[in-house]
Amino acid sequence: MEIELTDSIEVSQTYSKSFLLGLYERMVTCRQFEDRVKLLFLEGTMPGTIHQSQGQEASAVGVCAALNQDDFITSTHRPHAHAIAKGLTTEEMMLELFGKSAGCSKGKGGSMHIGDMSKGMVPAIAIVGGGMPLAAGMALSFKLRQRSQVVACFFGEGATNEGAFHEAVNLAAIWSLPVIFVCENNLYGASTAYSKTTRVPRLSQRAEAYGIRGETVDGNNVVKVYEATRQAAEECRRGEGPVLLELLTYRRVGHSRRDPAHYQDKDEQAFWFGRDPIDLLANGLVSSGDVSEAELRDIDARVAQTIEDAVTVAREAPLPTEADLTTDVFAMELNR
Amino acid sequence: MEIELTDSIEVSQTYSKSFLLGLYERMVTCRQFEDRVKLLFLEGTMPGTIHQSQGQEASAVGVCAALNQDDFITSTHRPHAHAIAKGLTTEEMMLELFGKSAGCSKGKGGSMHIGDMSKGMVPAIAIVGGGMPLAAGMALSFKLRQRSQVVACFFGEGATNEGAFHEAVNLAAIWSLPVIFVCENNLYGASTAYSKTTRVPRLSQRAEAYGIRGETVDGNNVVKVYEATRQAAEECRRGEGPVLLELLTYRRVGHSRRDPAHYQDKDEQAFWFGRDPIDLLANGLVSSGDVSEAELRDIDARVAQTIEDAVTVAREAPLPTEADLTTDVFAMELNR
Amino acid sequence: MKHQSIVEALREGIAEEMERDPDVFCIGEDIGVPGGFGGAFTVTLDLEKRFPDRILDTPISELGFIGAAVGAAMMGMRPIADVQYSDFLFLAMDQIANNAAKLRYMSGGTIKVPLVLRAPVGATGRGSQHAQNMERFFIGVPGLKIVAPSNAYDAKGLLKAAVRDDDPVLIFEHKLLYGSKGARAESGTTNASSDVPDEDYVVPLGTASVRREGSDVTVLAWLLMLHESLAAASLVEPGISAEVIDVRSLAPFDWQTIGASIEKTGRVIIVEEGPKTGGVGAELAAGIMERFPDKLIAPVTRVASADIPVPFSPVLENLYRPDRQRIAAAIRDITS
Amino acid sequence: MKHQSIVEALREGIAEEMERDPDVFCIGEDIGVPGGFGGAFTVTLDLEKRFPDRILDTPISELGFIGAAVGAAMMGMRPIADVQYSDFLFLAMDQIANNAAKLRYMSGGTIKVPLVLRAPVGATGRGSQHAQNMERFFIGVPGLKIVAPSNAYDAKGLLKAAVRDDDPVLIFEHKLLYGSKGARAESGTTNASSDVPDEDYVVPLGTASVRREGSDVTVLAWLLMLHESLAAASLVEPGISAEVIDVRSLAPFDWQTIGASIEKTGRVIIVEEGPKTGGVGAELAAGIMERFPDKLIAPVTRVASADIPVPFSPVLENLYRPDRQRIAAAIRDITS
Ligand SMILES: Cc1ncc(C[n+]2csc(CCOP(=O)(O)OP(=O)(O)O)c2C)c(N)n1
Ligand SMILES: Cc1ncc(C[n+]2csc(CCOP(=O)(O)OP(=O)(O)O)c2C)c(N)n1
Ligand SMILES: [Mg+2]
Ligand SMILES: [Mg+2]
Repeated sequence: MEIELTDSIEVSQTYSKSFLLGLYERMVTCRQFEDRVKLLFLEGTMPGTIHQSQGQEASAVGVCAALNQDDFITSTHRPHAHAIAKGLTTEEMMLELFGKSAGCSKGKGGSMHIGDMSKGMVPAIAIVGGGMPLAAGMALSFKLRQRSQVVACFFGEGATNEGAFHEAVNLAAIWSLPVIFVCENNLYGASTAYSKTTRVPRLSQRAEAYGIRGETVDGNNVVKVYEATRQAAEECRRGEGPVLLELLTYRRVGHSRRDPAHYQDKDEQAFWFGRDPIDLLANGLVSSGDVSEAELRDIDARVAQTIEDAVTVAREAPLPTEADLTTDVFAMELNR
Repeated sequence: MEIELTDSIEVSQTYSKSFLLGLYERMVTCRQFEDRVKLLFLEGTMPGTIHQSQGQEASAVGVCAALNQDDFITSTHRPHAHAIAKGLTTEEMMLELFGKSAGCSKGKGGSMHIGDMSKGMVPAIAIVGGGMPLAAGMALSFKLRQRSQVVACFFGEGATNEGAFHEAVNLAAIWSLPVIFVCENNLYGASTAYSKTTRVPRLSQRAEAYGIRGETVDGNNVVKVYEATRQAAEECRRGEGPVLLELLTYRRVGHSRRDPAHYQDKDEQAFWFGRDPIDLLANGLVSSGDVSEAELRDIDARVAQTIEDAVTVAREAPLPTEADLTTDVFAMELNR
Repeated sequence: MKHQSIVEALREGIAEEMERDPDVFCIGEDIGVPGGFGGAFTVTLDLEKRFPDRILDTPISELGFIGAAVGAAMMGMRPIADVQYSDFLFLAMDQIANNAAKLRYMSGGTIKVPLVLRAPVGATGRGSQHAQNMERFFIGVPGLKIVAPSNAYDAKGLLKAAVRDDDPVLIFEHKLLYGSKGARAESGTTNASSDVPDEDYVVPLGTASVRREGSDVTVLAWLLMLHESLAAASLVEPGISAEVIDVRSLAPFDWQTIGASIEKTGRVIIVEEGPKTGGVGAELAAGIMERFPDKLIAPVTRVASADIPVPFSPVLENLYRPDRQRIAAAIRDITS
Repeated sequence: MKHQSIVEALREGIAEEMERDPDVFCIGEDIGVPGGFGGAFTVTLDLEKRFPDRILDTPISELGFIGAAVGAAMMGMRPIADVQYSDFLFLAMDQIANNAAKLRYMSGGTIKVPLVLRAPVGATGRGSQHAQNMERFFIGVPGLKIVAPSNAYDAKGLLKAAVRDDDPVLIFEHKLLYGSKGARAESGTTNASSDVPDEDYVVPLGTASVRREGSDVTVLAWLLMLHESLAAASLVEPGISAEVIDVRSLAPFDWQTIGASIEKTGRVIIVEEGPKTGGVGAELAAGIMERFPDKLIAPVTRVASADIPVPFSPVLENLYRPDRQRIAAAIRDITS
């Protein structure tokens, strides 16, 4: 299965300018959010650890653009872009990352568990593969209740070697559940190269082991990702799910925190760094003639302002107190 | 992948009469052992629960005939035939099933954990799929020590939906470990039909998801099983493992204890009951002209005697005592 | 009013809850196969005839289907997940402890996980891997509620309370108390049947129950050990007056009922099936010492199993499992 | 003699054992990738250069690779398995508790499982799923030995003892005590470095160590809490003389050393990171009451975390984790 990885995106007339600029804006929001967080982290202001996804914005944004508001996503230890793409505000996220009470999870979740059920995002599950059975079960609930919602379940290629992947995909398959299993293949699981962890050249081939449709897509081409997801979502809503999408992409940053990613191959880096998903779309937009450089820079600036505002709000917001420590454990307390 | 399921075995001149009669004798030993145990269980003499494999003898015997003495097998909750095929005596097994001190595991293991390391059989693992990572690790030890041993890892088709299957096969694959993954597909996992548990028509297809060779074989044809295993073992010894063998077979008895197996399809039963693995070989031997009915009956009688002797020994052997309760927990006791 | 076994009461309770609330469904292995078992101990037998779409037979994949149950619960469904033997929970512990128990906290209190998980415990002639008392592995996981019914009335009432509770509830049931009939009947059982009202009722989670009043010593037990403790209390009559409490709720403990009894007796014996070290009894003992130090006139003692894997041989299994004689001896000891 | 961090001492210990015995090998995720991390906390950094064939990087599949380690151990190898965060052990618990711990007993004492499993514990700003103190989940599994080193000398000595022991040994290490450097350094660490001899030595499994002599109260702690307890002991000086014991061996406990101290002081405080309910401290408290009732002049008390999932926000995490002030308060309480 040869996948075409092009250097540019042909922007077709199928899509409105505002739709495409929306994709651009969300990708830029992801990128700027991550870059800002990295800075905050390095300056020592931000607690905890972070897993960032600079370079992978097209998969988050392309997938979520194809979902409805009431569709759901599950996410991973690397969830910031997914969250932004699904509609979380950078403010509720930044508050959470600072551990503040007004964060999307009251500061109890943190970076690795970012989520907001009201926006259709389950708190990210940081156990590799751990969100996949959840996604199958969420989709099962949609089926049992005869809803037409779908779940897009994000995971890295490293997760495909976990038993949870196997069991969840198989369950979804036998019950034809509306799950889009979205494998973001960024070629590494932490420091370990994909090629060391399986003999299968394309992960979408694993779909055959479950009798479902699998497809590999250029994960840095946001339009291709959007189209593949839209098709998969339609199949799912028709009862023809699940679908396994493999999105080929690359992380431009370390696995976490200060990781310099010395294990990444230099040529590979050069290749992928030359295919930045935001640049690809920006170039496509500008060459199409419909969008000017200036319009893009305006968006960049607007996004930067939003994020700065979020940082300011988050820095100043109050911390949780001792009274918050033991709340939110149970929905129905039994005091004995 | 259409598999030919024939009504007879063509006995070729490739194999000596004594080799073929050996296969016959071991299959008959399995059958008679199981039948006798069933009786003991129903009469209330035998404790615990039992999982029997009448009808599946060709897979146990065919696989183990292709192994060397110092090769290993792992087994499951349904281990009696595997044990006999790998060389355990019916006496050490019967003693174990009666919970006697002289049993192969001093009465501490029981039916579901039958094994004897000196004969190359790990105590059976009764957690479905639980023996598979062990098998990968045993094979890893052979590779690290540059031995030419192989492991044949038995499991049912039901186990292939467990995460343990996925993780173990993948590990064995990336390290090219000498494991023959032997899937005994008897069409049911407990009461649940195979077709309800996966969309894949042939389980050997799952081999592709790991980039290894898979093959489906008539599991009631002991010669075919032997040949497929011998080839797989050779590949493994050459460093070309692992291999996934799917052996199509059928259980002529309930899943456990008194289960009447009402969930088995009647036509399916008729088809498979007409292809009894022992009959298939017996008929092949007799029609080849080299073996007389009388010779087979002699073997049957000799086996019956051995098993009766085992029962007698086992009934009369001493039980463990309180002194045995807490021994064998640690190899190196730390008394604090 | 009718007299029912635990199995009958559970079955009726499940059916009534399914009638009452379309969001309730059952999920597990071999729970609803026509001609099959109705779960390993017949609890759900024939329910698939009444609720064809809500009794979901799964492949053998505990991590997957229990995770799926968590996912469905998160979306507002009320799954009753069935694991054939509680020993298999080790395979699903990640989904239970890392997801089900934590999702509410991690989400800042926005998620409810109304999951019910039923799991049979106890040594019953099946060897080490189908015999464990798994309660101990869950009481140290904040976010879970745990109950363990010792009679039919409680079984139904606790099940209903669990289904209607908005938090994950684990129900540990005992194989020897079920009263399963037919091919799946156990030997060596204890009668735990009781009168069960015709009207709807619940037994509140979090409550213990005094089963026998006494003044000299408090015996704390649950499941099978409750019955042995009651028998032991009779054995020491009339010399010693033992109060026997069915702990019944293992998370949280009902400290009020327990404390009131200790106030009377000043002496406590905790009886537990399972190795003494690291059991539920440890927390009871420590908690009692912390909460009621001034009421104790003797150190709390534990009667439990040896620190060994569960042995197969019935003679050893009986030595492993505490019985009325050993409990009676401990009662005599502490009161002498 | 040299002064080393725990990470350095462990790394040297592993290397020395690998030099000494060709059967020793390391297995885990990201443990030996050139340019990578040397495990999540750099313990095995660069060891792949010295032992290219015996540092095995695995796919992300804890059930698989830990099961494989058990299988290799069964065949006489001495694997050192590394799990990046102990929280992931939930995924492998079946292989640890059902196989590693039981294989010897189930085989009637014919199998040895010389497995070493290293697992980092503790809350460190990562939220609920990378923070748990998993010790509690294993002390109730007969067949396992468990240690938890709080300084570099012990880390190396216990590691060596573990590698040379013929039984499965779990080593729990603390993220904040490692002294990891570079990109994988932690913030908020405690210095646990110590002098480490140049000669070969072991610290025997099963032994506790008195770290500070005192006569008024015995404080039992391990890992990070040992350090906080020592600090607390200084805080209450000179008014109160606290003896601080590094429990160090969690299975089995060193009752001799603990008992000798209680003989002197008559008062015990157990300090544990992790929810109070169902912790290791429960077994210590119960065991002390059973063994030394006459020596106690006050009820045993526990200082532990709240019964909640680990919160992300540093302010909450600090409230969750016991510290020197809370311990000092408990010391003052029990001696007043
Ligand atoms: C069960 C489990 N094992 C290991 C880890 C540690 N870990 C966190 S992220 C990661 C790599 C994940 O790789 P992949 O699935 O490809 O996702 P990516 O990080 O590339 O987005 C690892 C090993 C974990 N969080 N959970
Ligand atoms: C992990 C686990 N889940 C469930 C069971 C209960 N169980 C025992 S045998 C069995 C069916 C196994 O089916 P298969 O793998 O096809 O083997 P077969 O019994 O057909 O030989 C089940 C569900 C178990 N022992 N272990
Ligand atoms: Mg990846
Ligand atoms: Mg089967």
